[in-house]
Formats: sequence, C-alpha cells, structure tokens
Amino acid sequence: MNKVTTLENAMKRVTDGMTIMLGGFANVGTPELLVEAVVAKGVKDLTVVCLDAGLPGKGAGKLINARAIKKYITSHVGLNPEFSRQKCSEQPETVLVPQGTLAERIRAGGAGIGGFLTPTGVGTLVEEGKQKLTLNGKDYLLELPLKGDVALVKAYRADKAGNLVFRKSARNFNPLIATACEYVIVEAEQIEDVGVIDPDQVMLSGVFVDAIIQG
Amino acid sequence: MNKVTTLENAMKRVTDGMTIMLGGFANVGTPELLVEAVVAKGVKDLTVVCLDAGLPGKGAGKLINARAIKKYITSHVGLNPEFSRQKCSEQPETVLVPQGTLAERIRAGGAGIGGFLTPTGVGTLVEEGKQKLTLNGKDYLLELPLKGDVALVKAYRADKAGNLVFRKSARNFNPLIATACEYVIVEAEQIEDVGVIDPDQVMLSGVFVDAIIQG
Amino acid sequence: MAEQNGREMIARRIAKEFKDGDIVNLGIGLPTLVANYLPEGVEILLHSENGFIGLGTVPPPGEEDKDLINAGNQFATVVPGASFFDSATSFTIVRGGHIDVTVLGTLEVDREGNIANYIIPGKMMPGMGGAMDMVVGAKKVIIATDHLDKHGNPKILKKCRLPLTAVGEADLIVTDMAVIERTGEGLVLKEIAPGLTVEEVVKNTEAELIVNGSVKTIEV
Amino acid sequence: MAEQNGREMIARRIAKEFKDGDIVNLGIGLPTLVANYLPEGVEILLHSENGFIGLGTVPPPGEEDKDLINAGNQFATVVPGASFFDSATSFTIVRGGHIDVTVLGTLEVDREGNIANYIIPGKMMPGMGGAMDMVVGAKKVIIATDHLDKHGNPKILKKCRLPLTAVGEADLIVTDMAVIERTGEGLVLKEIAPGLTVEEVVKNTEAELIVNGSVKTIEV
Repeated sequence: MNKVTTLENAMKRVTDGMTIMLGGFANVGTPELLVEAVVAKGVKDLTVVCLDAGLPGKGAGKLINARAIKKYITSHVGLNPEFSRQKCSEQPETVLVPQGTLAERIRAGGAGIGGFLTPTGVGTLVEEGKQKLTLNGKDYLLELPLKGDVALVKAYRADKAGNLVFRKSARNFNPLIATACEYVIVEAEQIEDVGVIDPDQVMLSGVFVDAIIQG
Repeated sequence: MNKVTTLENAMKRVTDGMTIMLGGFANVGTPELLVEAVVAKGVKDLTVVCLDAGLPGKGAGKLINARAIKKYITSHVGLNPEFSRQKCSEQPETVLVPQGTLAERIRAGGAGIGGFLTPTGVGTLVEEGKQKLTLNGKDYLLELPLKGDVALVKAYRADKAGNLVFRKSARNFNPLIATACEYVIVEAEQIEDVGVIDPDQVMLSGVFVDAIIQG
Repeated sequence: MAEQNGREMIARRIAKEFKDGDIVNLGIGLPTLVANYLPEGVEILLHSENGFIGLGTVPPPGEEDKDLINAGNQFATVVPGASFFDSATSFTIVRGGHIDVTVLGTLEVDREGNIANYIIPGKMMPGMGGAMDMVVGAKKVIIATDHLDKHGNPKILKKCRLPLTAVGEADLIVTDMAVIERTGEGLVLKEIAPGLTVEEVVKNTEAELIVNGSVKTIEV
Repeated sequence: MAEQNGREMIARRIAKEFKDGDIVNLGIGLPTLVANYLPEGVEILLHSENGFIGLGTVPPPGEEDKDLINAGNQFATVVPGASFFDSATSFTIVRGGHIDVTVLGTLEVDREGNIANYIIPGKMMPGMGGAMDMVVGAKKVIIATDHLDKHGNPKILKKCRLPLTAVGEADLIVTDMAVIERTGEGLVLKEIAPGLTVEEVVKNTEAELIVNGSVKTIEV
C-alpha cells in the first residue's frame, strides 16, 4: 500500500462542519501545508482540536483568521493575540482543557477508552458539567474521549506505508491525534521506501495513517 | 547520576509482601537475572503483576516454583503447566485480567489516572465486583490503576542515566511497568555512557529508572 | 468431511473476506492458516498482540531471533514496513478499532453473536489473554471453527453455556459445514460446504438458522 | 527591595530546595531563573512539558533548531541524557508523580495552599495550559512570586478570589519578603528577607502567618 498522494487528493476528505485535529505546539510540529490547503478549500464551521491557537497567522492561526472555525477545543490561546481580538464578534466557541487532560482525552479516543478519571481540575472551573467520582477518598473528574474526522499530522520521516518518525519537540500531539481520527493526513519532510525505517524506531505505526504528502 | 549498580545493591529494595511487576511475554523481554536474584533472596508473600506465568522454570515460573507468590495478577497462565499443577494446594490467589486492560491499568497507575472505562469484559465474568457505567448508550467497566513497589525490567540498551531502548517484541510490558512502580530495576544487555543514545530514539525516559544492572 | 480438508476450506474461505490493506489479527491454531490463502492482489498486515504490526513467516531453522516471537510463542519474522510498540499501544490498536478483521476459534458461539472461547470452568482456565479486547475492538470478528465439537455436538448454540468472552461480537461464522452471518434478525445461512444439504447443516446447528432461499455452495 | 534583587533572591533561595537527581519543571518567567543558581554538586534534569526531559540552555544565535523549543516558545537545547516523547507521555510524567519539584508563579495563593494563576475573568484568559496538571501531579509545588502585586496588595490571601488552578497544592511559597511553608495547621513563616521584620512581613500578608519563634533570615 503506497499512501503517498497529492495535497488535492488528501483534501477531498475535508468538508464543512467536521472535526479536525491539528498537531503542533507553538507551531513546532504543525503541518503548515495541510493547514493552508484546508484554508484554500474554504471549508466552514469546523470544530478544531489543537493544543494552542498557533502564532498569529501561523498554524491554527491561519484557520482562525479565515473564520473557518465554529468551535475550538484547546489548552492555551495566549500566543495568538489575534485570537483574543476576535473575542466579542466572530470568535469561535472556545473550550479550554488542561493540557494533560487534552492529551489523555485524545489518546482515549484513539484507544477505545470510554472515559478516564483525572485529579486535574478538581475544585476548579474545569469541573463544570462533569461527573465527579470519589475513589479511596480522592476526588476525580470523569473526562470523556475526543475523536475527530481528520487529523493533520506533521512528521519528520514517513515511509510509504505510513510509519512515522518525529523529531525533537515537534512530536508533541502528532502521534496522539493520528490515533483518534477517521482519516489521517501526514505532511512529511522526508518520504522513504517501505522497509527503510527500522521497525524499532517507528514512533507511530502506519496502521494509523491514511495519506502522506511531501512537506 | 550514574544509576548502574550491583545486583546485590538493587535487591536491597525487595522485601517480603511487596508488589513486584515483571516484564516479558512468554519470557521474551523477561529479566532473568533479576528474577533469579529475587528468588535467591528468598522473599515471600509477593504480589506479582506479569502478563503471563512464564514458561516452566523460566521468568515468572521461577518465582512460582519458589512459592514466593501470594497473589498473581496476570492475563494468561497457559504456557506454564506447572502453574496449573499447583492449583489446589499452594497456588497463589490468581486474578485474571484481559491483556489490554492489564496494560491500560498499569499505564494508568504510572500516569496518575484514577481509573478508566473500557468496553472489554462487559457481560463476562470480568464484570464481577466492578462499577459499570453507561455513556451514550454504551456499557463500560470502570477499571482501576495498578501500582507496584518494584519493577523488574529487561532492556536492550540503557545509558547510565536510565534511558532505555528495547528490541523487537521484547518491549511488551517493560516500559509500562517502569512508569507504575516506586523503584525500577533494569537488566540491560548493553550499558552506554550518557549521551550515546539519540534522545529521539529513547523508548523509556530515564526519569522512570532507578537502578541498572548489566544483563 | 476429512478434518484436514475442512480446515483448509475454512481458511481459504475466510481469506476471501479480506480487502487489500486490511489490518488483521489471527488467533492461534486454525486462524493462523488463513494467511496462507490470500487472494491474488490482496495484501494484508498482520497484528501480533505482543507488540507489532507486520508479522511475517516462521524463520528458517538457525535464523530465529530470541527477541522476536508471535503471540503464540513461536519464533517469528517481520515484513518490510513493520513497526514494534509496547503492549499499551498494541491494545490501543485493538480496542481503539484499528484492526479491520480478527479471526479466532471458539468453544461456543450463539445466535446473538455471543462468543465463549477462553474457559471451561474446572477444566481449562488459562486466562483470556487478549481475546476479550480483540473481539470487542476489531471492526469485524470472524469465527473459524469446526461445526461440531469432538463429541459431535453443535458449537453454534441458541445461547452460550460457557462463560462468555464477549457479548454480541461475532459477525461471521465459517465452519467446515457452512458460512453463517449474524444479522439483526439472527443467524443467516449464506453458504454450505460442497456435498451438504441445507437440512444437514440445520440439523447440526442448535441455533435457529435463517434460510432465505439463496444459499450458495462455499467456493474456495 | 529592588525588583531585580528580589527576583534573584527568590531564584537563589528556591534553588537550595533541590536534591541531586531531581526532576524539575520550571514555569515561565521568574521560575526559569532558578536553574541559574543550582548549588555545587546538585544536578537536576528539567522537564519541558512540550515533550522532553533534559532541557538545556538557550542556543547561541544562528544555532537554533526549528524543531526544538521549550514550553514558553523559546528556542532550546538539550543536555546529554535527554529524551523526547509525545504529549501523553509528557503528562504521564507530570500527573503520575514523576516530577520531584515544580516551581511556578502565581496571581494568588492562600492559607489552604489553593493556587490561582491562570485566569482573570474578562481580562486575561489565555487558558491553563499544563499548569493544572503540573500542580496536581508534582511531588512538591513551590510558588515563586512577588509578595505584593503591582498595586501593593498582598498576593498571599486568606482565600483566593480568582478562579483556582488547583485546590490545596502549594507546599512552599518563596517571595521577595519571606519563605512560607504550608502545613496542616496553616502557613508557617520560616524565613524573612534581610532587613525586614516579622511584623512587616505579617502586615503585608493577608493570610494569617504562624510564627513559632524561630524565623531565620533568608540565606542565598
């Protein structure tokens, strides 16, 4: 199975109203070409799941500026003042999630876990609307899995079967979102023949990947 | 911090009645020297967490033959007929856990997760004594985290700071148990100076490791 | 039907269910044979629950790798494009719905798709291993089994009597006598083995079989 | 007390809390300075929540790596023995209790150890990032803060008024005026800055401070 395709082909699966998960932390490990292609396609009413709101005009920031987002599930928007500036008027509905909880909710979505108990957020605004369980005298919030329609992933190396290697702090949410979405598009800096990457050094199995484009 | 030590030194933390987690799947990735050292120390009444019961006289099988185990938390004991033969008399109390649930319970123990919901085991004997939750019309069992006192881990390469690399199917439960135990002892085939292993290729961060012995 | 031919027919018939690119987990025993009969042009990747995707053939004697076994404790190899991972990731793949098809044997299966294949109380209690996660997680669960047990009793029951592995997860049952699909209405008899009649299959099945007139002969 | 000296004193004093081999997470701003003042013979490893252990110094101009930043979006380096991982593993380390000490700033902290440091409703709402997980998970939470806010009002309160980051997680508060330990009985004044009196510190603290006669001068 050769999963390498064109940007145009990969974008066929992106449509109005869907949930997109986006890799990257302060735009390190963000697939800029894929984000630009989503913006160019002009889709609207997206739900976007991303650790942060990108930097102004970069990464998720491009989707924000394009007013393509209806709902934003994120942990931190402080690096992108343009996000806050939209606040009153056209800003997307924003759901703030603690970073560890966001990572774990995405992992749960990919791992078939129906929910998990975390001590994070107990006694804070994060509790709102959530079931609270007490086990052995300790309080936990029941957090639910997050799943998406399309994942936009940035990798350092990919083989044509979709096995991925990430580099340094550009790994972050990328391998997680790939497990939690129906259709996973990877923007890879290097594309290798199948068999070139040592199977022990694969950081995300190709089983999770659907399409690869050259970054 | 040089974490390389002697077998004798590492075993100081192993005492009667504690919970030991053991890596390996059908004895591939089992730290045989560490198991032998535990047997030689003559500790009793252990709770052991291990995917299987080892092969006869190998891995966990050594602990079973030494009658060192009071309670055995495992997924499969079929490869070790000696385990079943002890059944009526001196066999340890045995708790059978689905393999995916066992992996996830250990991960939860290491990750500060208070419990998680899995569809695995719903409608089976595994339900017994467990809380059942229904979310969006689907039933889940609430499974609780597993933690241990000592982890016995087998690695292929370790640097002196405890960063580990595993090899092929010998990885299995080894990186998981290292996150879930207070004191983590690694038997490594190769021990390297700090800085030799590429930080991107570390499979388990040294943050989880306490002692390393030469395997 | 001769035991050996029956097993080969089951394996060959199941192999026809795969689509190119499928991620497949094969249980120990009969299901393992399925990999030998893939149709032309269909490539699948095999998941090995002990921690990899891309299970290959058995290594030649002398070329075994001490660190590479399959989930049945046999020395193994990997194909190009394989990837290794830990047991939590292995079951992220399983429980998270990333396995397209799993094929496994059973002791009993019933009209509601319940599966009992891991325990005979007091006799065989090795533990469930990864079976419970596998049948719950895989997109499609194919049961590969002899139609009758070794005493000649039906294994496809109105209701499982042994402790269950999972509730309502069997999608397709392929035996040496028939191919049976589980639907919302119950078990539908789709195909029968060459030389058998529908009546013979029905007689050897405890569960009611829905026959809607279009039963084919199993082609392999 | 001069702002700059106060910050340096806070950083130097906190650095004395570390033990050799500690895994430490430093928040953005003042806490980052702590790494500059490690005592002789104490080596720590810094956790960077965006995905690694072994955060090093800022790279020299021209040697930045586009794929290597710290959690505050500054180019970074790693020390020998570093390891990279994904965000779920990063917070396995955090929430699982594998961080020995975290140092972070705050807007408010109170006598029960409650911390409010991520939101001012209607004014500053960037999101909590990893702060909530960090203070819940780290074995020891050290608050590094000016004793008074920029309007001269106490930041150590009877009860936090801003939305909380976490309940009862602050263990030690180090300010430009004092070192305060949270105990089961309440906040204990342990040390005061050179040139200050106990009364001056108490007057500038809204929360009741327990003074048990043995208040030392902060040594750095």
